Amino acid sequence: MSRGTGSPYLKTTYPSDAALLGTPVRRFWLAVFGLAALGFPLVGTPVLMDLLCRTAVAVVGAHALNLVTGYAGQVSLGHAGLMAAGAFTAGILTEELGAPFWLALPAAVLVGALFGVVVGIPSLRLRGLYLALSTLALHFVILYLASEYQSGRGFATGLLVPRPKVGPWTLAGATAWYYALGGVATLTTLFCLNLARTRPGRAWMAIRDRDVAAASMGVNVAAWKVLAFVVSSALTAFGGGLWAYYLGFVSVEAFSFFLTVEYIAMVVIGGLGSVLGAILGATFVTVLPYAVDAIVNLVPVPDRVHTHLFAVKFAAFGLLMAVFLILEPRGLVSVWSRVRTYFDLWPFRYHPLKG
Amino acid sequence: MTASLLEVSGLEVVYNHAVVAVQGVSLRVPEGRLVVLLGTNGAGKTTTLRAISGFLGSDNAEITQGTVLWDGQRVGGLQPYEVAGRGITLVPEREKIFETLTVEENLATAVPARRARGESRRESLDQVFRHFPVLFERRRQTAGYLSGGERQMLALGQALLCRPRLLLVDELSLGLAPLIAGNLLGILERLRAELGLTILLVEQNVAAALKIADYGYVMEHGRIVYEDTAPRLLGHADIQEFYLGVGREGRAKSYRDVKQYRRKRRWHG
Amino acid sequence: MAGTFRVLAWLAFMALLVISTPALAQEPYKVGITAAITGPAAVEYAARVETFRAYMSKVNSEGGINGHPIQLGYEDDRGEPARAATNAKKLVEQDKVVLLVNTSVSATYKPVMATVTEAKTPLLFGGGVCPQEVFPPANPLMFCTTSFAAQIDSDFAVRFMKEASKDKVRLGTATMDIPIARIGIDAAEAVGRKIGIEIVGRVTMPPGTADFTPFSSKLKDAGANWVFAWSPWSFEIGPYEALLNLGWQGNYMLYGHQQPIDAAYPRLNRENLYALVGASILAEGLPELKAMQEIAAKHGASRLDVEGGVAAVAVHEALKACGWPCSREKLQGAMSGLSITVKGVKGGPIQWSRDNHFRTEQWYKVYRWDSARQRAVTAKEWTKVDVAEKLKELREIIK
Amino acid sequence: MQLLANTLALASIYILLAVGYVVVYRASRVLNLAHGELMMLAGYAFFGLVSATPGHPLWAVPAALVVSFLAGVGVYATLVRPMAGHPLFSAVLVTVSLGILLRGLVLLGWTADILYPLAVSGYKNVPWPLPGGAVLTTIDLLSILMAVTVLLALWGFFARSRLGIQMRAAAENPLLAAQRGVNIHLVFSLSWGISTFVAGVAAILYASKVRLDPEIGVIGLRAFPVALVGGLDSLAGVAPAGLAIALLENLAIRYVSPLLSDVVPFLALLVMLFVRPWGLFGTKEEIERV
Repeated sequence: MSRGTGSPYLKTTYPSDAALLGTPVRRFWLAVFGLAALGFPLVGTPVLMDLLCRTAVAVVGAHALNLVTGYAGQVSLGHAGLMAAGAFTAGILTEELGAPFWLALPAAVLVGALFGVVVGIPSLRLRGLYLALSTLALHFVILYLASEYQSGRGFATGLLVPRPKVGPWTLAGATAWYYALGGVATLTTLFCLNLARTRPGRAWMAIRDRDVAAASMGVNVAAWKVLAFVVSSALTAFGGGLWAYYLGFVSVEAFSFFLTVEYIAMVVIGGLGSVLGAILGATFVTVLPYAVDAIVNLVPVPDRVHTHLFAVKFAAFGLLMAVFLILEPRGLVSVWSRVRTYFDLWPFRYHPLKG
Repeated sequence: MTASLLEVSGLEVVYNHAVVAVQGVSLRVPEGRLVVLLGTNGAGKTTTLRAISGFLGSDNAEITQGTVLWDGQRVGGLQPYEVAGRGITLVPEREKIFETLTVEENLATAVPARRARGESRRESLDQVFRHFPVLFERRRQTAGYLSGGERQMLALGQALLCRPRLLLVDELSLGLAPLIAGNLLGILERLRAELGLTILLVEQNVAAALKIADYGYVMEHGRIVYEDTAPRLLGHADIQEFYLGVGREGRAKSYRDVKQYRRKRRWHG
Repeated sequence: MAGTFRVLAWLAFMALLVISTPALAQEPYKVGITAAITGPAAVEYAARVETFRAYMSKVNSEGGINGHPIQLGYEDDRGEPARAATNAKKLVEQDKVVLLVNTSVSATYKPVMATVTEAKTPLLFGGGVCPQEVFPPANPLMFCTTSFAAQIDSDFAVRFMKEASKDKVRLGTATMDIPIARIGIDAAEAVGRKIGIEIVGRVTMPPGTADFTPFSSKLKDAGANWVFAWSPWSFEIGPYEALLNLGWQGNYMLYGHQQPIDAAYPRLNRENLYALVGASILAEGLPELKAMQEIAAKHGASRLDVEGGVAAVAVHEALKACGWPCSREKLQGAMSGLSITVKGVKGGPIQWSRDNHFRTEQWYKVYRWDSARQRAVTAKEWTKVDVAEKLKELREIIK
Repeated sequence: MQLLANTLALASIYILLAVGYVVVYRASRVLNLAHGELMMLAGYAFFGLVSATPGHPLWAVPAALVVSFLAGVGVYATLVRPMAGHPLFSAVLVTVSLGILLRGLVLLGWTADILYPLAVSGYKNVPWPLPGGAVLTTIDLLSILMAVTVLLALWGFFARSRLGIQMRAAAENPLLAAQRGVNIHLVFSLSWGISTFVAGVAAILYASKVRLDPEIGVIGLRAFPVALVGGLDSLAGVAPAGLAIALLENLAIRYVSPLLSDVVPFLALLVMLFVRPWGLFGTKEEIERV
């Protein structure tokens, strides 16, 4: 699942490799985690609930990026652009046609898939950095279109997106959003796990590791590459749509290139090519700035230097990211795998030499 | 045997904190000798060479046990360029030259070992061109366009400019026509005689290597399983069977036989 | 292990310190502020927030309002809409502020509005551009104190040029490519055409612009003898300096952001730079501004930004009018009929009415630099514009 | 004529910045996304030194360049070297984090206010009329001169000097270079130092001509397409790419739409990607390796 982390967990049968939940122990802990998540609104403050909701949206986006970059090995810098495409599709349909969310969200997914085809095609010719830059160009094109729409239609500061409604029932309030977004994030995770452990996942990893070898083994490289972009972009646009509905507005400024960097940070910090990594990374990157804020706020300072604390927070965030990446360049999943390795091999440090 | 210039004892190398590549490897290379390290693919020969030359860090590998003594001092854990500065130079198996640089520039990259810093660069260069005249002819060419044999010569030339006391050569004849490989081994022997070099050679071409070597070690599965002087190794029945493909009755064994045999038999030095 | 314990002990000590800080003697007025304190827009906003905070400190040091201190909750939004949304949620839903202040870029307005609308909390735009929602017919929850009002500013500026110029005005315009600035420049051109000014060229500069020279040389070659700029500060002064470097001799008019224009006048020492303002600048040396500067300095603000001070005065007055206890509804009611005088800083009072939360009348002044006397002088004295009437007129002109 | 003069002035700044990307990329295969912020840092160093030594503004120039050089060496030693052998993405993200850190530090030290080092130094940026009716300022002329000097000096260094050749060797195959006795850490820190040194030159010129604030790092991102169009591993490509993009920008501003100038570098890049994906002068194999 993770590469280069030296996990001794080599699986010996296909069923065990394809199993979603390996052992009873894992099932037990997952159940505990699930119950804790379900009960969280009883104790969560509004800020924590909001943070978790945003994490759930980020998990969807991080999964999407991880599919194309982590599994298929195709670097995409157009992530913020694709999120914007989804968010604006939802926003415009709601604003112009009064479309309900159960029409607007699928439409966003469709638009995302179309853009996926558009970026997928250059990926047949370009690689690595240069492919990444062509996806970056897509980002600029989408944002240009969105800003033309925004200023052309007189929404100088963005569009308000109303709360989703089904019949008489409106999705409002922190708890409702928490369950809704948590459910969506869980379903997305299952979807990605299934993709990763079945044929598409294998094909993408083969292409990532060596596309020539993959082709010679009968993998249709072109089709699978484009498919990776289509699935990822559709999911990204879906994430963008969720973002728009949750935050209640859409505007060009919300989808700057820095958002792309944040998502890349999520999948890298989590651990490229790992579903668990995407979740951990999304949580880490979403929560870290607020954690830094909370810690810096603990330092008692006189009122007069209070505003300077924000520069400290800003710098501390950069410093923490850098330190983390230097200490754990292979991401949180690698930490996780090392811990498991340690307990698996205990009291030895590594497997004894065979033979 | 005289005092060893290089003495490796009880070496253990682990990749990724989990996979052991070599274990308990001990070997000695006395001054002025040519020692050959034999073994099949994956036996741990290259890992041993890389451990000596300080290359392991970049492969996420580390020496977990044992020592590498060079002229009585520990070198294990030094940076590669520091090892080179002490007079140990490696000619690696692949990527042995800078392909985008010209031949001349390739030679310019070599930094002489510390004890030789005062010597004239001109003279060393002339020496290299004398041994490898083809390099002089092609000095303005981009190295990427050289043939396999010329690449090997350029790599050896670069290594010589580092003014080593110990030359580690990994697979000198890999991918070369037998005639060219033979020539190169010949040149290597002449260099040793002329410059008084000490050489540790990893080689698949067992027969040719043992002809010029003084002493040999056999590695398998990350351990040294056998060692002896070169002539005795050449006459050893197992060596003949496994590496020279000659059966006990003087006929070549089929691959299948050898495979069966290997599974049953354990080596004992 | 010892290290870990030391860290833990230290943290525990810090926590104790925080907890044991003497509880405020009185229950406070809770005010929240989300602002661009860091990030790209901080150039504009950081000084504004600092001045605001310094004024609040001064109020607290003098015993607060009606015997209750003001408790200010800051959040930094870095000019990013998503962060502003989270900040607003925190301040409104968790900290339960009675008033939310937004001192940030216009991109953060929509998410903040979404939150206050749900929670029925009054929102004051104190430092940014006043949005449509505060002009008549105003959204009952939203108020604005700043002097910038894109269309009305532009209208006043071009009328001033026509009045001040003996020759025919050939106007070039420069704007940063953000929606609000485009709206301002559109208005300037429409009004200019209407009153008989020739519009010779317009440059829209992308936010990432590195070099202003190509833009300025286009304006110069178009033959402009007046140039008008309405943008964030860097994009007003940048084209001007580039024009100077090209040897251009015309007149330049910009919106005078108070703090930077104060620094720019003596540095550039040029006669042809006109600044349209809604609040006085320090260089004029008015005692009221000096007093404001002293307050800021005394309470730890390294620099003064008048808009921040004005917003602070407005919050002070609003809370005073609200009395104690002050609920969100009560405050909103109190603000809707408030009149705030900021003597010496503005030409007239800030007056909010039931359907106009920007101000019923807008006052302008124009400065230029006198290089002989080395000080800013008045090119046009405080002039009143009736907002509701002007908006109606502009709607006619622009369509 | 003015169009050409503007092109030269803009191109010279682009070139000075793009050189930094290329030198660092060649040495450590890292896209230094903090290049703009390192340039900004040099600008603040210059401002700080000018303010600290009133009356001797010229001393601040070499001093700021030394600080800038050391900053590059420091970044390599503390942030980039530990990332060797790890996923490239992580290293790139480290530079992003560094950019954030630097902006935070500058905010702490100098606030977000706009600063004008030239005004503090007491010098003036004077316009000079050129033949043909064009005008360039002292700083513009200096920028052009510096761009040419830097390119020639670097070309000479990499083609002729042994250290330069060793740097190229280390860039191609660091392990082999190390085996040949090249102190690769020295060589790589030198590359970073050279990169930030040249960025320092750009910073001093830019801050003197336009302004200094914590956001001027964004022009680093504008020079990025220049490096790519020229070929990320090719110094020779920087000059034509810088000139071409600056010319396209100027043409777009004058004859098409000023707004387009923002997109022009990326359009040029896109065209380049489809025609010659490895850049004007880049090595073809480069693409495989990233």
